[in-house]
Amino acid sequence: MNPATRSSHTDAPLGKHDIAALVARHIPDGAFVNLGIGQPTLVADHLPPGSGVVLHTENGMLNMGPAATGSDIDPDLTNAGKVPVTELPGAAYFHHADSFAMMRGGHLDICVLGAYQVSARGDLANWHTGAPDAIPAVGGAMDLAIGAKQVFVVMTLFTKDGAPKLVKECGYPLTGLGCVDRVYTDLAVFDISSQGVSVTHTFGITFDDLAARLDMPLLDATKP
Amino acid sequence: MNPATRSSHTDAPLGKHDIAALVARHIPDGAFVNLGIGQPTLVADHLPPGSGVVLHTENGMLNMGPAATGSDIDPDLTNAGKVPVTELPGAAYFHHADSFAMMRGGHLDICVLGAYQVSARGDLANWHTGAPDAIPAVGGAMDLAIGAKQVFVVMTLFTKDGAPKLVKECGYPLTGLGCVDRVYTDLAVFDISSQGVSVTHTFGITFDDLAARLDMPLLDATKP
Amino acid sequence: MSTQLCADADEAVAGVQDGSTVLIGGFGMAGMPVALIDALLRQGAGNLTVVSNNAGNGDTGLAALLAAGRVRKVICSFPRQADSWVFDELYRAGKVELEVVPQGSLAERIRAAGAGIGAFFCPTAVGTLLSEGKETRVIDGRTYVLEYPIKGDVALISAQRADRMGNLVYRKTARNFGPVMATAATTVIAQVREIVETGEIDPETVVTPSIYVDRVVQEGDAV
Amino acid sequence: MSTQLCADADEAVAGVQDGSTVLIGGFGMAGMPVALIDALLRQGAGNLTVVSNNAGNGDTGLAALLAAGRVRKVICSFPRQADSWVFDELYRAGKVELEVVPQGSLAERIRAAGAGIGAFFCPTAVGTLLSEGKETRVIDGRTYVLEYPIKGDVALISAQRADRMGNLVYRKTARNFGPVMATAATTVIAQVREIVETGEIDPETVVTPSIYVDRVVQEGDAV
Repeated sequence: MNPATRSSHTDAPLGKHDIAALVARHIPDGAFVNLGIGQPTLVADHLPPGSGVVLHTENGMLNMGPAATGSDIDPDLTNAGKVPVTELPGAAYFHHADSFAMMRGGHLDICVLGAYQVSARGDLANWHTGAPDAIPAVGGAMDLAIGAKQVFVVMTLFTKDGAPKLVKECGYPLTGLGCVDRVYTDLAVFDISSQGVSVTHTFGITFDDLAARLDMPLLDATKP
Repeated sequence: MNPATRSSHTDAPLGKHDIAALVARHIPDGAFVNLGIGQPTLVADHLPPGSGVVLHTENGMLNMGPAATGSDIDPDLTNAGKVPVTELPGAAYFHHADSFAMMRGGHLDICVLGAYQVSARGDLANWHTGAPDAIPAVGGAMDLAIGAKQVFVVMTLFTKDGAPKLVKECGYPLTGLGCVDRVYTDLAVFDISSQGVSVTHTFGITFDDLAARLDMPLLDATKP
Repeated sequence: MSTQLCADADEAVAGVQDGSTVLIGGFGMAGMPVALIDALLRQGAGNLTVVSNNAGNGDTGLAALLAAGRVRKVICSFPRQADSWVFDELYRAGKVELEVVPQGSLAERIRAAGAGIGAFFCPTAVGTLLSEGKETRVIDGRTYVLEYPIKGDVALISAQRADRMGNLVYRKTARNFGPVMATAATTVIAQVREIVETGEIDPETVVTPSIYVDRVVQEGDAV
Repeated sequence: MSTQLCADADEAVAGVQDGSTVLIGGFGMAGMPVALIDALLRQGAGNLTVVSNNAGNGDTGLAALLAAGRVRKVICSFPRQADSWVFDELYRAGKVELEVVPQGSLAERIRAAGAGIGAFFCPTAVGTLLSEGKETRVIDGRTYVLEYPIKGDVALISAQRADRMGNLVYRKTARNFGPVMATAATTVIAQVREIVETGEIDPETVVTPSIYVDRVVQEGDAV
């Protein structure tokens, strides 16, 4: 990431498409990337043509193309969210054990996931609300969390009730320990490393206001 | 095996081609079989046309055909002994991890191996003479020994010096423990099971003479 | 032993015993062996443990098997979906057991069963609810959970094409769990869209070799 | 990251460090990446640990690398062959270390490295010299040996065809160790007989997806 990108900030919070566009700008050309179900899927719409970014879908494909429409819809060709998709030149199909071996073995450069909560140590909670009557369903979330070389989370920074989702300790059941490298939110972007949590971008909020609303030490990396 | 086959015996010891022919007769139609390097390879020559027996070679192929000759020789197509072979209709190629997963997972019906020694408990010694200056080389022998549903050994019953190769305890380094189900030799065929060692066929020797030359209890199963 | 070509799906699922563990391929509807599941429903085996990625969609296939009370336990990665109402209701009523396994661990545990691996140390789910009570070990600085094989008595899978020997090829992401499940069950039953003569599938492109396939049935465009 | 198409084998092996672990594909001569091994000899890296099924044949390829004193240790299943005189002599002179691994355990340990598995319980070699000192465990009544991954810094493999993205297909039994080694090294270098345009390899038939391949070089009919 170049310094100009690192220090960028805006006067207003980002919408989810803006977040997706920012994540897309931070994905290096030629990277192998898995986009989780939901908001992360939007990132695909913002990858520039010619970036050479190759999308992996854990149900057994590399070089997945955009969502299929009309007569391109093929029930044999879906993404991990079971949405019909398309195939790009240079695609490859493989079975589930090979697909997750690829993931678990650390071959994906980046995985982008949604989250309920991320902790200051990079713990991720995104699979279970902890509600006593919830039916647990994990899918590939835990494999993705620990498999990719870098895990980016996209989420709003606060719940509708105003509670922060970047927290000292996750209250929700964990998906993975210490696995998140970067958190993209409507109000700021955070890097999580052994040095702690750094704010690299702010959107419509000052670093000090952000620090006041989050219950953890923050490093200010918004200045170049 | 039908009772007639079980009780068969001849008045003279078998040659190695006779042994191979007998093993071939005992392989059920449609079986998936791996033939080890050396003498076991001869079994292929005696499988009747239309038996549907499918040969596996651990370097990544099912439905291997006979040895290649002349213009059929292809350096990309060899058996585990690195001998050029051919491909039959219905063949399949796969990589080494898949090939040995197939073997280790118990999917092969029968594996036929040579041996230095077999013990009364079915221990196999066929990879190492134990000579202090020998360079150890195991290849796929240990995987084959423990992988197939049934392991048949083909060997002469005695060394050139007259020492039995079917023994109470193997003196040579082991390839696998309790893995041999049946031993085909020039003088007799033995079944090894939890009940002990049964002689099912004799060739040019009586059961009593055989029992006198082997240092282990033998069950006489030569009579129908 | 040689692959049996079956006249219909009922013949293909004959003999499945009560209490069997049944591996069922598919990811959502892609690769789902619908005709075989329907035949298993007619066949009548009960008290089944079903291993599949999901726990049924809508009212057909696995959902119908569940609704008929044939399933004692589901081992899967993602039971809860928009259209998983049959499973949801049974689960909340305590009428079906559930073991949730991360999707990659599910695939690898099935592979382990097929590959003769006794157990393996897996980094997935460390420190989560899904590894509670499981043995852990630190290897080379990383923590792993010990996972055991999942073996089936029966596997029901769907493929694109078989030759008469039983070699299989799949189509696009409908491949998913089929190839690993085919290695991991005592009796492997495949429904295919097309059966061709032996020799018509390029040996370089076979995904599931015939050694793994016990029974094949052609079932129109079954997916 | 994107696969690099190299002008020649020397460019393909550039930067291999002294002390590297090098996985080398091939089973005998089938699938042996001869041009890459020759280039590695010219490149000069030494003190190597070589992981391969055999320990060199005749006087070329791996045997030449051994003869030049570049190899500290060989991990293989079958060093001793009729034409392995170079290795034999070095080994008897105590000039090269040897770790003999059963062929299937070798393949599975390499796969484990590529698949993120920390270790696995394997039934092969139980009760033999090759499991001496290794941890064992009885699981479900069978004894297993704990085996650890073998990871490479570099893999040198040979394939039939690459597209410009780096997807690979192999030919017949020359496939052997290539696909697993491609998953298990930091830098994967493939020599291929042919490079085609992206899109010219049927996605159903890709054996090694481009994600695993760092560098590709076309090397005539190299095998």
